[in-house]
Amino acid sequence: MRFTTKSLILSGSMFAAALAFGPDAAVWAQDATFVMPSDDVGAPSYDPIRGTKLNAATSLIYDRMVIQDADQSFHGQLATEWESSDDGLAWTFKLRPGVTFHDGEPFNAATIVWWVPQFEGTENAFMTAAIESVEVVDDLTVKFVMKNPDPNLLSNMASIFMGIPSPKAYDAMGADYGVTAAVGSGPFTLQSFTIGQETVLASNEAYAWASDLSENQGPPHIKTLTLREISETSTAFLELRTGGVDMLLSVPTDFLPQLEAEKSITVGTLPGTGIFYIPINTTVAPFTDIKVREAAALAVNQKEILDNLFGGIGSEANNFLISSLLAADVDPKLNISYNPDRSNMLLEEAGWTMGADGVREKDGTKLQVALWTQNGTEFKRVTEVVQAQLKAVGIGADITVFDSATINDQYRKGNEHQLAVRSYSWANADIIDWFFAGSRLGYPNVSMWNDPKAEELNKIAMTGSRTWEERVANFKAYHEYVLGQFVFAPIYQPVQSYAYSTDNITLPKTIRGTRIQSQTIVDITVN
Amino acid sequence: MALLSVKNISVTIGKLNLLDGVAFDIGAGEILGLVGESGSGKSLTAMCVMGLLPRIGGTITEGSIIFDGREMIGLPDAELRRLRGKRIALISQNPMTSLDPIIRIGAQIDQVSTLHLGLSAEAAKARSLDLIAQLRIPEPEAIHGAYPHQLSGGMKQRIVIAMALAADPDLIVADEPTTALDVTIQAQIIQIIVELVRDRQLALMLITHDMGVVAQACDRVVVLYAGRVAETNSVEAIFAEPRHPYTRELIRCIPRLGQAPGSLKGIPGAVPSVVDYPTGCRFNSRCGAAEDLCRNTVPALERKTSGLAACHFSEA
Amino acid sequence: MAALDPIKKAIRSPRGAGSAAVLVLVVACALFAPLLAPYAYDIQNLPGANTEPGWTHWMGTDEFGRDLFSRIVYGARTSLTVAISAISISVAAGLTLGAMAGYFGGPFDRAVTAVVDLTWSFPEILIALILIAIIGPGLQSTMVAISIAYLAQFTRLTRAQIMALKNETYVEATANLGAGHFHIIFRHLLPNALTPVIVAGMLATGDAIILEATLGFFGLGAQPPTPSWGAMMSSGTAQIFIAPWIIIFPGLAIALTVIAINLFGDALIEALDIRNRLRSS
Amino acid sequence: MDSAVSAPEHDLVTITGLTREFSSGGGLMTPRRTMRAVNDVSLDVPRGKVTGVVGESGCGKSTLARLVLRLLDATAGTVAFDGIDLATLSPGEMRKLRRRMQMVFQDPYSAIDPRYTIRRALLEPFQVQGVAQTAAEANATVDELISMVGLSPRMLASFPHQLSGGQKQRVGIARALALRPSFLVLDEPTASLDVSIQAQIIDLLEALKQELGLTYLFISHDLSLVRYFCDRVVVMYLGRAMEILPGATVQPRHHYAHALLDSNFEPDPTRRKVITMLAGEIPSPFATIPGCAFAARCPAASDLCRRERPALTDLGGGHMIACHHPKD
Amino acid sequence: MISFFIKRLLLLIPVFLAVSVVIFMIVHLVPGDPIDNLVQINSTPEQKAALAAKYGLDKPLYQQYAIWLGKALSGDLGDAIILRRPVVDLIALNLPHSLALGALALAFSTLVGIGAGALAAIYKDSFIDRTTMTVILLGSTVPGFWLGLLLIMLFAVQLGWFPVSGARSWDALVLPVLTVGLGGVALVARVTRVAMMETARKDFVMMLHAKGVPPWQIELRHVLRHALLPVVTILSLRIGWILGGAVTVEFVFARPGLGSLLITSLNQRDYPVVQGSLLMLAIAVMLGTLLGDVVQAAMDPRVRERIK
Repeated sequence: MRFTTKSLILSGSMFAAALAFGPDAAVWAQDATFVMPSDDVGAPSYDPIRGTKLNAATSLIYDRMVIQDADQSFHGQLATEWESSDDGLAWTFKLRPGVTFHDGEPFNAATIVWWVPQFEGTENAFMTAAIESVEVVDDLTVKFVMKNPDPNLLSNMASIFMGIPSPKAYDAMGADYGVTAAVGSGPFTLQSFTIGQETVLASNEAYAWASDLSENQGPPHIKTLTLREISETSTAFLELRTGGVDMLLSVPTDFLPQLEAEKSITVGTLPGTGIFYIPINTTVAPFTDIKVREAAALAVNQKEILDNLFGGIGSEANNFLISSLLAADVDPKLNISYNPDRSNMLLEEAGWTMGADGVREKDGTKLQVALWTQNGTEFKRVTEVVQAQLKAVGIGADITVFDSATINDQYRKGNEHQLAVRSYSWANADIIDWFFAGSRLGYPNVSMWNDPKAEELNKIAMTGSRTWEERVANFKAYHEYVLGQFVFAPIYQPVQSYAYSTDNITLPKTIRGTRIQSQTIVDITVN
Repeated sequence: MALLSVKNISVTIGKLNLLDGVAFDIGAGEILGLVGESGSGKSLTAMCVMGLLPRIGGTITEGSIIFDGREMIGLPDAELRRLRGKRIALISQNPMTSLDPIIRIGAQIDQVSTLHLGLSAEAAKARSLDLIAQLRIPEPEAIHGAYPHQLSGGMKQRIVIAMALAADPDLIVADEPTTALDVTIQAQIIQIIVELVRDRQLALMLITHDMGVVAQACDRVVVLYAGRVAETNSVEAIFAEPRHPYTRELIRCIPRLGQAPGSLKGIPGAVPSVVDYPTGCRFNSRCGAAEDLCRNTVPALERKTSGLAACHFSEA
Repeated sequence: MAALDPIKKAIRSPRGAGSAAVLVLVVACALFAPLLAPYAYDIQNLPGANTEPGWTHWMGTDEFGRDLFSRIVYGARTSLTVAISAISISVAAGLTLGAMAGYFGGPFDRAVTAVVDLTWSFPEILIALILIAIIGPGLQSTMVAISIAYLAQFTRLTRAQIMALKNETYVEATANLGAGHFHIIFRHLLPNALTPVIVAGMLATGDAIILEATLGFFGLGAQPPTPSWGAMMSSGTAQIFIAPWIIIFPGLAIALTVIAINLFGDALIEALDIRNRLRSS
Repeated sequence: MDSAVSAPEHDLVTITGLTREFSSGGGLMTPRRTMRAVNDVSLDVPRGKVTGVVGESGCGKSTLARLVLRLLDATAGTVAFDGIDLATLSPGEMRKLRRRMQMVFQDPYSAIDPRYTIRRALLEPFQVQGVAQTAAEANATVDELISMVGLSPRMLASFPHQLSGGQKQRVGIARALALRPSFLVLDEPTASLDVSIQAQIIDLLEALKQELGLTYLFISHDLSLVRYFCDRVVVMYLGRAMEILPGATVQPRHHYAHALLDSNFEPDPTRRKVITMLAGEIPSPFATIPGCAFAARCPAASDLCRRERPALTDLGGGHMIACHHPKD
Repeated sequence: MISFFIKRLLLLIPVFLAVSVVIFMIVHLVPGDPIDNLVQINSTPEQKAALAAKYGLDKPLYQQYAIWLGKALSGDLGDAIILRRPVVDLIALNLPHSLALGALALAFSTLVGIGAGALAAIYKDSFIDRTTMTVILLGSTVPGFWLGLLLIMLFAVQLGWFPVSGARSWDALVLPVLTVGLGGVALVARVTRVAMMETARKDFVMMLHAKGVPPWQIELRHVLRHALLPVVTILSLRIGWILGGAVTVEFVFARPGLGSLLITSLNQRDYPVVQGSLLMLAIAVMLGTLLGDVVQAAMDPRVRERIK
């Protein structure tokens, strides 16, 4: 298999090295405080199985079978090697020996046998939906028997929701699990969790099974790590600036220029995992007309937004997927780019003529549409610029700002929204299914897109692929079709930014992984 | 020599000239009635004598007040404080509001003797209990521990009197001490005040609008009208042969037993307002005998056959 | 006009004159915004975003390159409209409710008093936030929410006024002439209770401006690109270091306006000599 | 004037067993307490005469005044005006009847709405009663009214605060007379005025009575004033009539009436007196007293007085007294 | 006295019931079904109904109310739907922060407000009076979040004296207390000033002067004591204001508290939490007025008389 990795020997040698430097590491032992991404604020629990919202500390408490690097390659964490049968109907994982949970319970094949069925009936069931059953090959080898081929299995296994809890603790605690305590096998143990406020973690001194994405193969250098939740980004920024915290795991792009001006603060970026886009409600006039949809999509000046709102950091989004995904590599003709002339032409063709006030009209109806957005500086900014850009082609837009919890309620009504500015964060092509499948009308299918052809392409992409290559091709086809229907307008693909105080902590030279997670944090040293 | 000598004082508050050349003496042990209708300046005169005029924003623009041989005007605050309560005490108009409602009665009386006589707490209490008893209030001990709202108006006024007596003053200023009380209580309080003052040979400046009270209680009378003294004389002379037409009219306004129906006539017009006092004699607009002289020239307060009067025609 | 006398008197004091001048200025901004603002409030100029205050843009530009001064001038319109309409509704409702409760007394009065006292003890911001959650975001619902949040205050005040006034001799005298409740309430009680309630309403307008700004800070209230001082500050927090003027100027506009309202209100209270009546609730 | 021609021996107002209770408290916090502000008072007000009611604060005289005008409803007893039982009237009928019975209030300072000009205040009675007037009629009416009480029509444009107390009281009287009533209740009309003004007002009231043939119920705490002004005097104490004197010169025989008399110092230094100190003060109106209400303070009180309430009995010639041991 | 407070507590029962009905109803007025937020996107109506049954949302309103109130009285406010833990725990987590901030802000407003108000009243209409009152007015005429940010800029960023945000140490309370407190200072100072000026006009104060009592003694022992009575009333009525009104400040300083719990859960339509925290605030308000009465009674014999 292409992604099979052998890392046992390497990690063993690193373990020895860590032992050798052990006493020194103890001297360096320090505390650190990080701020979680503001999107993570209010995550109610550390229950990866039932939770629908997990925060950045989850990857520190739980190990996963595999983790993914920035180049999308997979690396073993609790699994050391894996392979899939040619027909895609069986996956075999070799498990890392010597791993124990924080409560001392051993990690082995029995754990996996217990773990996979736990997802049934939860919101996260889709993650393991393709797995028919788990068979024990030996104490450290399991075989997943698949219902259907799922080339996406590894990607799912690398998801944050695939952190494996201690079965004993999980069963014992019932509904309290993840709220009052969380037991995993990760580099940190949960000391306290105050929802919406902070999570205090302590170094798991027994930790010796870091992935090969980490240099440090022993316990983390940081002995006590506090992860704070701060919803107001400017407050978080000020905390970093004044040394109240050591690192912001995520920084809104618009803060980057301010942070870069600070001497003792270093800002780093990782490839983005999502895009900003405008879902277009295809069931409400005037967007029932594809020409109007296209015109609206072409009115969005991605470059202007990129350059002026995000200081050129990140990239324009011209389709629905992040550019590191192969399915994003669509026929260039289908990519949606700013084209005001065509936009105006399409609107003329659709019968909307320019009115005196700069808003088009047709049969006495103004081309005045609702543009929804949610609280949060980035959203409001992008929305305001989009409003102005739509106005430039004669589409008047009335903004309504909702709080993020209410807005989903509003989408569910299905017929009140027209345009909205949204973003997602997901490094897999199946996000197209999530947002455009006919089974999820209202929310998350905000575009209310329900088209037989799309459904067919969706089915093929979701369940009809046996290999990764097939899956890429199927999703690309699905993606291209959706693009051509102008059910959304792409805007911007952000990068992930983090910032830290160089006075206080030192990060490894290269940051591995798709985001700042355990593989990087175990390498961070406190100055 | 007079204990208190008020010499031609004029008082302004803001731009208003409220008193104009008020003058009178009070001898030791003498009861002086200061009588007049509302707006005549009675209470203001009391404030001057107490040295409290600045508290209501007033200024004495001329004249002098000599108490026991010392000029009070211009005395430093601390000096004035040693006079107030100790040598000159006040019995105020409204007993209902003259006591601090959240402090026990006893403590309020004790305060005077500890402050001015330097008594210990026990000695002050003993003294207060004694005073309460002298005012014929039953159960002094219980009253000493009571709060003002637990007492009736008449009782409260007796406490105010006790407070006034607490530091053995030489002069008591009683500013309409009974106006706020019921008719039967009014008479009793006047009787008590007069008795105590006479017993102790204290000087009393009794401010009232009630000519009955004046006749009952006072030795000498000062009649004020619109911020000026109209007349001063012994009480007998005031009632027997008033020298000022205002005094005469004022007495005539009181209904008497057996007076013929329809015979009660008021003084025409109203007391002029301080903002438009007439020139000349301030009573001229209401006086039946007024002539041009009265309207143009202020009559001086002059010695008449007996007493002093400010009327161009009073000797007639 | 006799009704204008207290205002004239209030203006004669130095505080009154200064604050009145500021208020006239703010109201002028609101009324003549299109004439006073050098730029349109919604014209973006992204390359010129976050420009420092200078000759072309007296107060600089915001994160969209819009002229901050123009937006503050137009913002006066939003803030004053919301605050004044909300408080007017509130005063009108408070007068009615308070007059009924105070005049007729009885169980109706007890019920009104209980509800009013309880809501009065809750912060206006919480009441407004809950109400907006119920009726949804937007400028109108913000107005309604603010007006309900302040209703308790005016009901209490009116009730206290009416309770005091109904014991006045002239009320009894009018009743003795054969006047009905309607005549007494509308010809005597309400006209006499009006002044303190209106002055309190004026003072509350200042608080309502702050409340509107706070709701704007939470992203409620005026929707973009309509400028509102609170929303401007809310988006300005993100620029606090690179473009502090975006948050400072609207904040100053609020502070100045509210202080002016308070000082003028104080001067008016002194001129009308109604401090005791305002405190009677 | 219609009332002037009526037979003088006929009583204009007849009060029978009039009682009014007020209660306070009665919530969860305080026990409900009831006081009888007016307790079983019977009284006739003869036409064309001045009937005086005298007593100290809390004796119920002001409540009595309001009961007579049905500004308050009686708990028990009746008030008959010109033979009509007021309690039986509908609000509309009562409103009509108010044209014939008016009141002059104690406090002239608050008796006129401060926002009303004198003119407007004088026209309000007509407005309330729905009497339509042309502008010319209205002008004539107010001119006549204001002149009737001895004020200049120039004052019509003034606001109450621009007038002196005496002037305000004159306006109050003019307002009460606007509807041409035959009966006026005067509730301490001079209590807040200076003596020189008091005498003016009494003089005016006397003149108006003659001129318009009015009947007065005059309420006061000043026994000497009442004895001067009134044809009959009722002495009240704690809600009850203690003594009714048929004429001004009749010597009172009730100990309380004597105490009142005693409390009045004559304006004559040669007639100074030593008053008899009454024990205690007026009891709380909430107290329930089994016997004579004045027993606790009365120098002549016996056990009988404390036990049994004396009934109001006629000593002859209409001189009624409620006392077991009348003074000689 | 004790029986009075028992009576007062009894008197609060109907108020409490009325309030609980209002609170219960508010939640049902808010649009948006919590079950919608809870269920999977493609769950069946049966699944929805099961969830509704789990949270008791399928019963008639009055039954829901009775069940809710019954449980609430036994200290069970139910489980948070979104936050998945007992509401009581959430309140227990947030209340101490609210109480700490509230109590300190209250103390700050009271002490500074009374001090400033007294100063202004004693030197009334002077330069001192006008300056003090204007400075204090400034504190109450700026939005709390703005003031908070400015304080952070000055004291946390420029001077580095206090942490920017959080609730992890005592010094993190300083700036929030200042922000919340400054708003209250103006209120207390105004009430104190006016009450002192009014008291100073009372006859008994003139009488004290007439007794020769030194002015400072009059101001502090008599006038100020009287002026505190309305201050106590105002403060006791504003307990809920102080506990819940800090929501903006909690937001800016990223602090936990009852106000932010309420707003967050309101936005998430987490009804049990909304009901629980509102009920808690209402109880605090009622206890506040009760406490105010106790203090009033302790300070004023007339109040003690009235309640006997």
